[in-house]
Amino acid sequence: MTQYTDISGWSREQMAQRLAQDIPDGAYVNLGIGIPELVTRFVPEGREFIYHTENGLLGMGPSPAEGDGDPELINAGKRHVTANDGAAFFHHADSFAMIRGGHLDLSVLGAMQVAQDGDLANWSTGKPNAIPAVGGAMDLVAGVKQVFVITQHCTKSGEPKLVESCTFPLTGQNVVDRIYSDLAVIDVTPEGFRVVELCPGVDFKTVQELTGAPLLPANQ
Amino acid sequence: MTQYTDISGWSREQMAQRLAQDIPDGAYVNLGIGIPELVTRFVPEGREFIYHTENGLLGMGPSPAEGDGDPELINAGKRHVTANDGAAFFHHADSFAMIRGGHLDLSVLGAMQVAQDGDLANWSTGKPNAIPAVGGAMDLVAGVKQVFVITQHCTKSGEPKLVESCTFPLTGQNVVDRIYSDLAVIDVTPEGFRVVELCPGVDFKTVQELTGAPLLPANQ
Amino acid sequence: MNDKRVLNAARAVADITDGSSIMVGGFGEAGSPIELIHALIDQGATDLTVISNNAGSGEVGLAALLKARRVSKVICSFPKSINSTVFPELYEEGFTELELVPQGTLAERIRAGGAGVPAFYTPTAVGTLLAEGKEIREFNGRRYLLEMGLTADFSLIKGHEADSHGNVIYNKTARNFAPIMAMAANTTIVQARKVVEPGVIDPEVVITPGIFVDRVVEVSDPAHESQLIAAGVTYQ
Amino acid sequence: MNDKRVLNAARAVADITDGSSIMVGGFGEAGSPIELIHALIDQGATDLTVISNNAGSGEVGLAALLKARRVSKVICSFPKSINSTVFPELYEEGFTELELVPQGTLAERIRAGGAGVPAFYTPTAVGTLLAEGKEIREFNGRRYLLEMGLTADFSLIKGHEADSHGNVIYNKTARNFAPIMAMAANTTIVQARKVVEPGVIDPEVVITPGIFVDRVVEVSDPAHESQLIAAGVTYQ
Repeated sequence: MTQYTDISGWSREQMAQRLAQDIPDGAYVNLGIGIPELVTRFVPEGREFIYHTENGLLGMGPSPAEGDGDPELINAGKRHVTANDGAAFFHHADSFAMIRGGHLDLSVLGAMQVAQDGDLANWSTGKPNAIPAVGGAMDLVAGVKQVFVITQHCTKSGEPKLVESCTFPLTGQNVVDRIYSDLAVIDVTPEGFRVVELCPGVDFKTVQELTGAPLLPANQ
Repeated sequence: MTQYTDISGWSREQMAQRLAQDIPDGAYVNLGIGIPELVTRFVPEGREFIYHTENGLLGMGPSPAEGDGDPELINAGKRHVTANDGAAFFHHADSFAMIRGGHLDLSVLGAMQVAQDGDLANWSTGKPNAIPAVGGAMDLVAGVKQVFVITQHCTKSGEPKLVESCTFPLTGQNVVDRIYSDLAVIDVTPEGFRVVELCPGVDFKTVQELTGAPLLPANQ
Repeated sequence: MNDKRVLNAARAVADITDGSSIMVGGFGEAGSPIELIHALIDQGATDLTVISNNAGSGEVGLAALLKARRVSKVICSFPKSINSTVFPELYEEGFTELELVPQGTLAERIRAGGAGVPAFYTPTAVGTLLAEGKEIREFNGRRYLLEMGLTADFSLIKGHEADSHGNVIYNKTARNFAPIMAMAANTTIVQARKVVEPGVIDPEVVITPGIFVDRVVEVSDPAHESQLIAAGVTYQ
Repeated sequence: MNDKRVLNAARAVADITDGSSIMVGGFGEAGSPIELIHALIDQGATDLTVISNNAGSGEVGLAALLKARRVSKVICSFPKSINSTVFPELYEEGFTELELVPQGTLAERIRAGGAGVPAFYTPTAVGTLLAEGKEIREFNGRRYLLEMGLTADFSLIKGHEADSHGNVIYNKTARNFAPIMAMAANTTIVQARKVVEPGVIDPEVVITPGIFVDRVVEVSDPAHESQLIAAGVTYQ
């Protein structure tokens, strides 16, 4: 059986670039912490995405130059950011009204596990001694129109992250629409996982072997 | 029996003036349309009341000079007003958050009927052909810390407005704290109506005759 | 690009279909988007449900839309006004249905609709006629009514200044229902005295963030109901 | 007269008693009212319930209050941060209890508490561990959780500028939870860089109207957690 570590799939940047292709012009987007943040580097020409950060800013701009940061202008990951022309500040209840009320077009999140019915686990290992922390993830998956997951296809130890059903505590049920991994782009459909696109040089059989649930091919 | 029309009680201005004595300095006050609006003329020296109008202004000031009105700066009665220094504009959900959330100290309202248990009727005659209109009255009586009613003691035809139980549709149950009529100041207590003060020249017996429920004397 | 500007009021309301639910900003004349309403009259959509605090005055703006027999239902808190004869006639005739909602409950239902809250409890109207048929529930010894979030197909609102991203600021008490209606509609259409480039409005003072707005149209010198009525105007 | 100015942070927090519930503004360090928290540490109140999005960093501000063993319960969405060791230790020890609430639910519960809404339904957390023990109800074919409004005895918040009537404006993303916490507490205490006379702040740009604020104290050069931590400060 193929070892995950032997495969040369998309880089994190390539995954983010591939995902960015699927975001329409003018979309209101919330990006989770980590790989999702890379999306801002790959906005296709002629398009403009408006970034929402749940701590109260719409129209978030890039990081400021080193040393220019304002500790009162940060994103949800608590990093210094800037505000673009046309930005707006608002309080937390208004910010989550945008999320819960279905006003955001897209939430891009990392994952620990995604199940074939779209269940997502990305907030807790469920270990008894872990200090639980959930932030806004449950609100995002419950409220935003589309949820894209961007993640390595397997864990560092080679365990599939795409599974029949999640063993970690859920962030939300039936919430993921599409997964961008280093090996493939995969839709969550009523029939289960369906491959949309394979990373060049990676074949369907390999991806299936590294996935914990049945995959449907793209052209079926 | 005493005829209501024969009695010379407090004028509307005197009723408003008497009521104003009972409002503490710094109180946040919402004044209903009509007699309640007269309260602004009688703020006792050394006190400042902050007026809330439910259409989105805290710190409402007096009417502008004739011809200086701004059609976009009005009160709940849709009359031109001004904004004092220290005022704030806000939207309707925030305005009623102030009301429902118990942030206002006092609501002063007119009445069609007040029952001895504090039920208030002031929005509808209940006649089948009447076009119902409620505005913010039900929110005010449900949310504001204290509700004062200012009203003529009887209707124009001499019917008592203070009654055992209301026959008109209710605005709220057990909501009125105190009544300022042209004849007396009357508290709504767990034991029923209790006279706090009589208009000079008006005796208890007369007020009792013109009231549709038992009155308790002040010093009992 | 994120440019929500529309050429004129007619284009802004062109896709409103028969049977639509429409939130209309304003408290009395303050904040009433008269030019958008008149464009809607010209456009012809009918069998509308209108959600608005009042039901219009004279025969301009909202009252003119009613007078044109385009509104089958009104959801509002106060359908009576000085100079309001149109709604009473249609109501008595049985043409236009009325759902009367206390003003604060109306505001909170709209805000809830916009915030993805399907229902909430409120102390307002407990024990009154307006509680009939509604669930009552006790929390901490007090009784509350269950009220439902309210959304609409369209919102028509009047801003003071807007930018092309849809950020809006308002003028004084003309703000009233507009910010929450902007949140609660599938398509929110704003008329503003001035439409500016992004960056002109300070992000600290934006009242309605652009995410809640779909179309912005400049109406540089908007009419006021009272002035039209005083001038004897009727719109038809 | 309506003057809410207080001389200093110590006087502003003087009447906070043991066992109080306290909402503390801020998202990470942005908006954290460090000087009010330090005054509360000096003041000595203990057995506190703290409602705040995070549980502090380093050993300053909120983390220092925890470190001083004054907090028996934290209600928050994200108690872990870089540089956060104090809360984890107290949690593992069993000294400080944690009620974990999704961030949007926390915000909406606080806003509901301030708006007189005792309970509301939300889609967030349905089907998760955080739904355990909560009522589930279906509206229009979707399942929602019943969540309760949240209020507190005190709110400590950081504004940018305030006037003596209690009107407050904020700085950028330091706004976060402050406006809703100001609504939800019995007594709201604001520290602001500048306290001005009524009329200086334009009524159109006020974010927190004075009715929600009880005390205002000027802290002209407030500290930031990250700067204190970088400087090796621990407050005790």
